Amino acid sequence: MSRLELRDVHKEFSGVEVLHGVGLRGDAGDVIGVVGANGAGKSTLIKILSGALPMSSGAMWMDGERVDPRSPHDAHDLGIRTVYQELSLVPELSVTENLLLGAFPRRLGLIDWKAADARARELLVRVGFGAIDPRERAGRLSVARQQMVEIAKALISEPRVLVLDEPSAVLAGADLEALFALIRQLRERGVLVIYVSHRLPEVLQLATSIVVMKDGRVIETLTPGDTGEDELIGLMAGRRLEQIYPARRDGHGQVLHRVDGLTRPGEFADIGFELRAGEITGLFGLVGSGRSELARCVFGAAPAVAGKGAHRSPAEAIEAGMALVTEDRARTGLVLGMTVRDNMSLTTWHSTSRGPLLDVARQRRDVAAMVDRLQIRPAGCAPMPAVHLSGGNQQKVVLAKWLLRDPRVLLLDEPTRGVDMATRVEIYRMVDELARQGLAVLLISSDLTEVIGATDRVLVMHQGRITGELRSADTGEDEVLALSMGRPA
Amino acid sequence: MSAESARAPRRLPRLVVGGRDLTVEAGFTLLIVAFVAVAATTSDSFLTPVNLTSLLKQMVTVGLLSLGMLVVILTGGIDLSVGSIVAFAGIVTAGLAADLPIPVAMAVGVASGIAFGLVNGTLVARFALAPFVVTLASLTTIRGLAFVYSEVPIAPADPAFLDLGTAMVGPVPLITVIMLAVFAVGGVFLTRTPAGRSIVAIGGNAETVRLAGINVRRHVVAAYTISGACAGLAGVILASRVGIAQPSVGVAFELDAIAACVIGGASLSGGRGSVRATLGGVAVLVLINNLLNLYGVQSFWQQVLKGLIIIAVILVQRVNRSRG
Amino acid sequence: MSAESARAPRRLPRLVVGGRDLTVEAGFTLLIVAFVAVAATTSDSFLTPVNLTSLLKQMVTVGLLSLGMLVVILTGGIDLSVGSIVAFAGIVTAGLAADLPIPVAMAVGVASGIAFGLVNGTLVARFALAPFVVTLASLTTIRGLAFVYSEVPIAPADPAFLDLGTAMVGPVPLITVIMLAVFAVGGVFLTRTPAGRSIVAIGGNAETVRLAGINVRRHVVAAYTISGACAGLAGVILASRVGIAQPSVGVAFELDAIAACVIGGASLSGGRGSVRATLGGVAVLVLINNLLNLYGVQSFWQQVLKGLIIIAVILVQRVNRSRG
Amino acid sequence: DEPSSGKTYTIGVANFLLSGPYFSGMDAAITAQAKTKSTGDLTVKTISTDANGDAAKLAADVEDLLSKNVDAIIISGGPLESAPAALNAIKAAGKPVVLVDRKFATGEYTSWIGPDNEAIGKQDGEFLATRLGGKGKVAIIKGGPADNSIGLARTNGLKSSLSKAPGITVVEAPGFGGWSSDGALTIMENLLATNPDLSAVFCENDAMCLGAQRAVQTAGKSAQIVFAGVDGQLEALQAILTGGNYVVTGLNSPKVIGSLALDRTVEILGGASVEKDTVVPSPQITKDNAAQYIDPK
Ligand SMILES: Nc1ncnc2c1ncn2[C@@H]1O[C@H](COP(=O)(O)OP(=O)(O)OP(=O)(O)O)[C@@H](O)[C@H]1O
Ligand SMILES: Nc1ncnc2c1ncn2[C@@H]1O[C@H](COP(=O)(O)OP(=O)(O)OP(=O)(O)O)[C@@H](O)[C@H]1O
Ligand SMILES: [Mg+2]
Ligand SMILES: [Mg+2]
Repeated sequence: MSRLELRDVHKEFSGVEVLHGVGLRGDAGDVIGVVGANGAGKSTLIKILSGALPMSSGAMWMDGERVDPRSPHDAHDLGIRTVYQELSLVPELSVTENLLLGAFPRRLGLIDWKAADARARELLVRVGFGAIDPRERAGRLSVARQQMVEIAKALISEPRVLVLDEPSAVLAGADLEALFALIRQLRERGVLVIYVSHRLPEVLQLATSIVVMKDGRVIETLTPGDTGEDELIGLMAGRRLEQIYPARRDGHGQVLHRVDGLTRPGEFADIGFELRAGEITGLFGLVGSGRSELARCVFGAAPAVAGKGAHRSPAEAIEAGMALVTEDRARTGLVLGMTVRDNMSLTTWHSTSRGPLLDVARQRRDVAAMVDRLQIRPAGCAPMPAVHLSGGNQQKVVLAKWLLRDPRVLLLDEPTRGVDMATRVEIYRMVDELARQGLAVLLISSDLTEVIGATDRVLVMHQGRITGELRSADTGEDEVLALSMGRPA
Repeated sequence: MSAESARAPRRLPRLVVGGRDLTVEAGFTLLIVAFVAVAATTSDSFLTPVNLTSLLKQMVTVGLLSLGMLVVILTGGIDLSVGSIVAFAGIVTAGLAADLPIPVAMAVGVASGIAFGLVNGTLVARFALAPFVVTLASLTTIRGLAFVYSEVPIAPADPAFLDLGTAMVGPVPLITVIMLAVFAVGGVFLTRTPAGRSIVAIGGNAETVRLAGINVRRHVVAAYTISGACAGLAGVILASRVGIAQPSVGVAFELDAIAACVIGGASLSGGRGSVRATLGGVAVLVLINNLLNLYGVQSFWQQVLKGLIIIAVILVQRVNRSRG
Repeated sequence: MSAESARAPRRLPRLVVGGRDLTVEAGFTLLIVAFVAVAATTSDSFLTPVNLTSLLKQMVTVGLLSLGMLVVILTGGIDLSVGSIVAFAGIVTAGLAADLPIPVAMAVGVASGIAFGLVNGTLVARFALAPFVVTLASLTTIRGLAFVYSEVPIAPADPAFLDLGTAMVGPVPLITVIMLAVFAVGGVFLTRTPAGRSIVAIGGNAETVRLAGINVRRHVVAAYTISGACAGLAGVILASRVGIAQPSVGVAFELDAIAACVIGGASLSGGRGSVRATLGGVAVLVLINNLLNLYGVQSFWQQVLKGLIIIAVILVQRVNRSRG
Repeated sequence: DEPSSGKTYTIGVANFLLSGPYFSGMDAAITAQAKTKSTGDLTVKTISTDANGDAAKLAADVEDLLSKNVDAIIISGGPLESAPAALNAIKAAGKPVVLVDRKFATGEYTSWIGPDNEAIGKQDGEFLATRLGGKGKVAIIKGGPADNSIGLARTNGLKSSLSKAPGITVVEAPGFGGWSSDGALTIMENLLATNPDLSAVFCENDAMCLGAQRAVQTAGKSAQIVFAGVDGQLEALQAILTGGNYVVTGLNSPKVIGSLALDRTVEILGGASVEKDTVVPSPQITKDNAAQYIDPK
């Protein structure tokens, strides 16, 4: 008798079917890895089994009993807890409140805040995220910390099924280790874990079985021991990927942007680096090391206090040929309610208008070309609201928006977060091509392999300072990681 | 709004023509056709030229205010001061008409609306103040200024003052033509110009727009200025139509304007709203009043029914919208 | 609002006591102290017992409405119908006072507010309609119902009807004590109960709250019901205080209530707002009126100045808030 | 605190609502009359307050005036029907209170000076009945909620005289004109659609008649429909004087009422015994006598 079983699940949105009869089964103590390209239907499947979306047809059993969670509340009662792909904390509330919402300890009918804080702290420590202050407002935490709070929230009471949709996308280093340790613990206690991720090595390492989804169907169920990354990628993409990272570039050109002594107290200090034409510079650091703030500051989105090399406003930066792909696409990358077409052309509205009017024909052409070039799915997405796209495809829309500006200096903050392997390869290839055309690229990433593999040079930050610069070809993950923790390489 | 997002999406068929989703517009057309059909078959007076002309005229004030309001609402703001601007623009125009050529006086009236809009917009955008309170405060201040300008109503002696309000273009009142022209321009502005698209995008996500290098503040100021201009124009037209300008006119006009936008599907949190559907919302509001009057519903019951009908209308519209 | 988020955050010192951020509250205290100091030194009449008592009384209606409004605003909604509920509750209470014991009549008045709030909340939460239009429609309907109940004002013959409005608790009017008690309960509700926290969270992110397994709709309904109850109570108290209930009372009361919340730092998109700061907002509004009267500012100039002062106050408050 | 040997009266003027020409005119008339009265050893001062339409604030204003130790209070109650709390406070302080315009339905007062609204309506009705030769259709445009009982009195007066002419039918516009020209314009437009055969329109005040007249003119029916209003607003008087279709109004002058009220208050303070209720006559104004009521400003 399996802990959880779904059979023949169909789901349609506005008459378009996106899940065509999906099945899933797992026993207590299993870790089911779910992999698949962007838009394959992973998140949709997960929302259905956690009661957030109704299925169009299909059936679900838990421990041999037919169940039908019609709301997240129902799912909670069944012991199903979910960490969704998009961050969904209430930013105005404290970490404690976000964790205990709906389950506050009470005394005389009133919330006992002391007990609540204590319980939150205890929970955070138990799941290995003790560094987070439970009284901090959730909105003030970095994205990674918020993700950790999300995970902790799902563990407030011991679940029978824990669903994690891309939990590791924003985690790195010790945080990632803490997550893995947590999952192993849960396994031992008989929790069924469903783990969705684009980071295949993680899936191979953690999962007891791997489900491969493609175009709304489960096309394979594999055992990690019998398969490898290449095979998975091949199954997902429907073809073999020859090589993940393009060959390194050489013969870097002139300096296109120089930063010197850039400082903002509390965030970063005395930052200096150069971005050269034809070169991809990686920027690695642990959560909160200040990379994102630095990039925003260089782009003019946040003020610097001292130093050179920061634009005064995004408009000025763009005028100078700079582009910034931010790390949080929902909050700073997209206007979710607007169409894909509008989102992509946001940066070019003013520069490509004819007289007072937008050049609609050109806009349509440009957008269609980008959808094609970046293989954004579904192919007819241009008039769709961006919010209806899967996470990875949303990321591509953001990238497209900037590519339409023909930038000279490209700042990419976690550009592959939530992006499937095939698309990642596509993005690496594109960034490489852009570099070869003479662009200077700064690639901020929390993915060690990527930050070394896809770049020519790696800058490492620790607590707001650059602690090292390494040639990607000559360095290894250990060395970068050590620098990022403030230890000499 | 909060609860809206909490609902599971429904799946109903949508009307998509040439890549444009016209479900809401089609719903409106149906709704209005239904209203008109009911009215025409149950009341002898409805389809008379007199009534149709007055319907067209009655749409003008609330129509102009709604268009300006829509632009502001799209940015995620609100403009409560429009009713007071109507009063101020009207009384100033009527007052100046004694000394200045009437077109000049009218231009000054519209300009006063623009000036107030500029102030509203600047306070909202540059000083990052909450639009609701800024425009509530300016509602109070501008109303006071209208009374300071003249405590008593002003009726310009020159009969030419009435021309704007009475002229006809064929069978259609000139002021209705003006309003429709403003809607047409507004529609093109919001869908086909960079500034208009930026305003819509700002309401969706101002930070994303800022990071795209677009000057958010300037566009927000522009939105309030447009609303002020529309209100100023509405005030001038109203004064000309009535032939007398009162400093007390326009109380609660803002509520009707907002209602027209929301009935038309605009979201008060910004980023969503349509010019055509707003015109539909205006038509619905004016039709409700007209029908209640034609049927001779007694005044207090008119209020009771008006509220209930508005609820019914937005229930119908919601079904349309939720086909998302 | 949109432009607010577009500003780079400032970093100014904050006042944190025992883990609570009291900067906004402290700003208010300072602001009110400044108002009072100026008033006391420049006007002989300000610090008189009569004036202070009437200040305390004047806070009651807008205070009660503001508290209810705050609860609704925290969910991300708005309640425009409160002024009409004040009228309805008052006129029904006065009407029933002829036949029923006065406390029973008053209870019915409050209950009518609760009933209207329940309807508002249900329409917003269950049918996912825009709060602005729902409550605008119910504003119209409830006002109509008040007039249907009685076209003319009702002044109950029994002098005991006035007791509630005139009784004193030591030097403080009973109705002020009631209002403060409601604020105290409201404060505890919003900060110390699961339902209150859920309401705040819904305004912050309704979807998250839904996903946390909390019944969003029920809490939204509760919020509007609380607002209705507060408005009903305010209507009963107002009728007793004045001795006569008018069906026309309360027009535009909602605007003052919303202003008090926003001056107190509440965000109209929900999730942010403080009970204490709202009380501060109420005090500021009442003080502004009082001072303009004490200085004998002419009535239309009062309006002009009132708007300007409100802008000044929110400018000061923004500086406080932006220290975020 | 007055050094002179003479007497000083301080009179509080509590206004319910100042925004509106009628009420601000009343307040101005009272203050102006106080200046006129201050001669020789009598000084009359006034302190005005504006409750801005808030009945509770009116009560507070009265308390405030009492705390400033005024000798008497004049209440311009505007659309308010009664103010028991305010009247109680004045009674407790033992001060005289004079009501202007509005006679409160309940409570004790010393004296009231105001118009007889029903009589004005009657007067208009009689004029219309004669003018229409006893037949035709007369529409009534009502002001609405904010001041309903005054309007009711005027309309009832009109109906009572029209009911004596069996050939005349009366239609009430279903909606409210909101006492304003623009509101009545819309109401009139709707009326013209449902009742194309109107021969006269009565409005509960002149401001509405001016708007309604505009709608009729635009519809090209000026020759068919005549207007009767109430108040004596300047623009209405001018319209009547031209001899067009605005044929009659009844004077309800805040100037007259205000100055009479100040006089009355001073008399009371001087110890005279006075009439309790005084109806100020509201002369009928037509083309023949309109000129004499137009204020040379
Ligand atoms: N609310 C919606 N309305 C319409 N289509 C939707 C909606 N939500 C998802 N879809 C579509 O359903 C498909 C599956 O999306 P889903 O988010 O499940 O993909 P995913 O496998 O999680 O992808 P990713 O790896 O990018 O997160 C996509 O084509 C997406 O565009
Ligand atoms: N909105 C915010 N308010 C206050 N502090 C913040 C905010 N966002 C980030 N910080 C803090 O600023 C510092 C730098 O954060 P930043 O996001 O730049 O780091 P990062 O290296 O990009 O890490 P991450 O992986 O979290 O993006 C951290 O200490 C972080 O906690
Ligand atoms: Mg997904
Ligand atoms: Mg970052």
